[in-house]
Amino acid sequence: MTRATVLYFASLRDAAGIASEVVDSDAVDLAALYTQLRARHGFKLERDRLRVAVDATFATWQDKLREGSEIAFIPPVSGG
Amino acid sequence: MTRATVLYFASLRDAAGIASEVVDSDAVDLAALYTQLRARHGFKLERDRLRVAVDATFATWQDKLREGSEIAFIPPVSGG
Amino acid sequence: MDAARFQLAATPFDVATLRAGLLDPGVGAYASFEGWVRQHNDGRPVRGLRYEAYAALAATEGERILQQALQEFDILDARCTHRTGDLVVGELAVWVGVTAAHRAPAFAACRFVIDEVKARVPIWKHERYRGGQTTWLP
Amino acid sequence: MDAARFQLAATPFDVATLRAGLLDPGVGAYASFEGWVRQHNDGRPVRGLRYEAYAALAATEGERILQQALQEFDILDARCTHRTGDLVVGELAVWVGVTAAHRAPAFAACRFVIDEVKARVPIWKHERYRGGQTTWLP
Repeated sequence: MTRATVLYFASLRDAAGIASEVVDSDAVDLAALYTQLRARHGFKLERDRLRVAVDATFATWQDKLREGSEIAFIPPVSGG
Repeated sequence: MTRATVLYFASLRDAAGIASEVVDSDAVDLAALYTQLRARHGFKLERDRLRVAVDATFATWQDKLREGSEIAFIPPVSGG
Repeated sequence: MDAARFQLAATPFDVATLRAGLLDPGVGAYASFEGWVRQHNDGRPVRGLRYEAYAALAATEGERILQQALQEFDILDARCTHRTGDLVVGELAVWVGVTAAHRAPAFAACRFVIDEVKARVPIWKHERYRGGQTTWLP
Repeated sequence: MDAARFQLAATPFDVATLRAGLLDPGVGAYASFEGWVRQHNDGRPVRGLRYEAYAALAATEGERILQQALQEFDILDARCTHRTGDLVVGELAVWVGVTAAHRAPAFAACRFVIDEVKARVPIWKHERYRGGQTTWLP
């Protein structure tokens, strides 16, 4: 099991009801982690509409979970 | 003869040494008037590099001189 | 080190001050863009909105966009400040300022920066409508 | 009648005031352009310059350009103020401000206005160089 912090923003945060949580997961990569958390929180957003970041840097879905890392799922942005 | 006021700007004013003058001219049109005044003041600018205005409205070189009108020869502009 | 070129502002910020930071005797052209909160969006009457950011990532991604602009266009400087928090109709949401010797690259880089900020920087808009409904955009 | 959209200013003018004149709850995008006096032009060190205008014609031609912008682009307003008289390096020479619901027409109209002003409005620039020479441009 790998322990990581997950941050939620915008509609993901509303759906999860929390801004962040610490998870212990056996997900092989970030894609699998999103699948697990999507099932847990009932996220409506498909993975291909999101980007993913690790420790405040954009990452790829195939990246492995790193112990102690901070993971964020990035919904479509709407700044400006 | 037609009497009109002529305004000079920028390099034309420097060459004429005056900002305006009242002229009595028999020029058939504004093109002919410029030819006369160019000869008098030694303007270097060819007519096709200028525009002409009458009473603060752009005019054409074929327009006749109108008594009492205010004529300006417009050198290439360089605002902005 | 200078202040970061990309900034998040949790409170109203002053454009005149940001513009003054770009003054330089080599500048001939200053192009700027501002986004203001409109009273309507897609036909719905907007009462106000909230911008939420993933601040750490927004800072690095915003900075990356401005560095890209400096590399790809013949400009002297490029900066951007984006509001977070609650805004009402008419408030300033985002400012982009670009300086250059000449106007063509200033305009092009200014457009590039706002387009990229809207597309890439992790900031989300939550609109409040008359009647009480709210929604995350897009 | 409102103040004219195109103005000549014989003394330094304040951009913040002009921008404030464009505030409107329908505005989502504000694009602006400013020309500042550069210390070099075509490689020559500039000490300052003087703008001279044929004021009556500049006013009507400037107004015509702004009306054209309002007709040709999906914008809410467009204004321009141009300095006359003596300016030093760093001073503001011209300002264009355009408001719209969306950014694409705001940028396009702002670019249109400054291009047309430079091409059509009877204003002439007289540059003074270090060393004392002067010249009319272009």
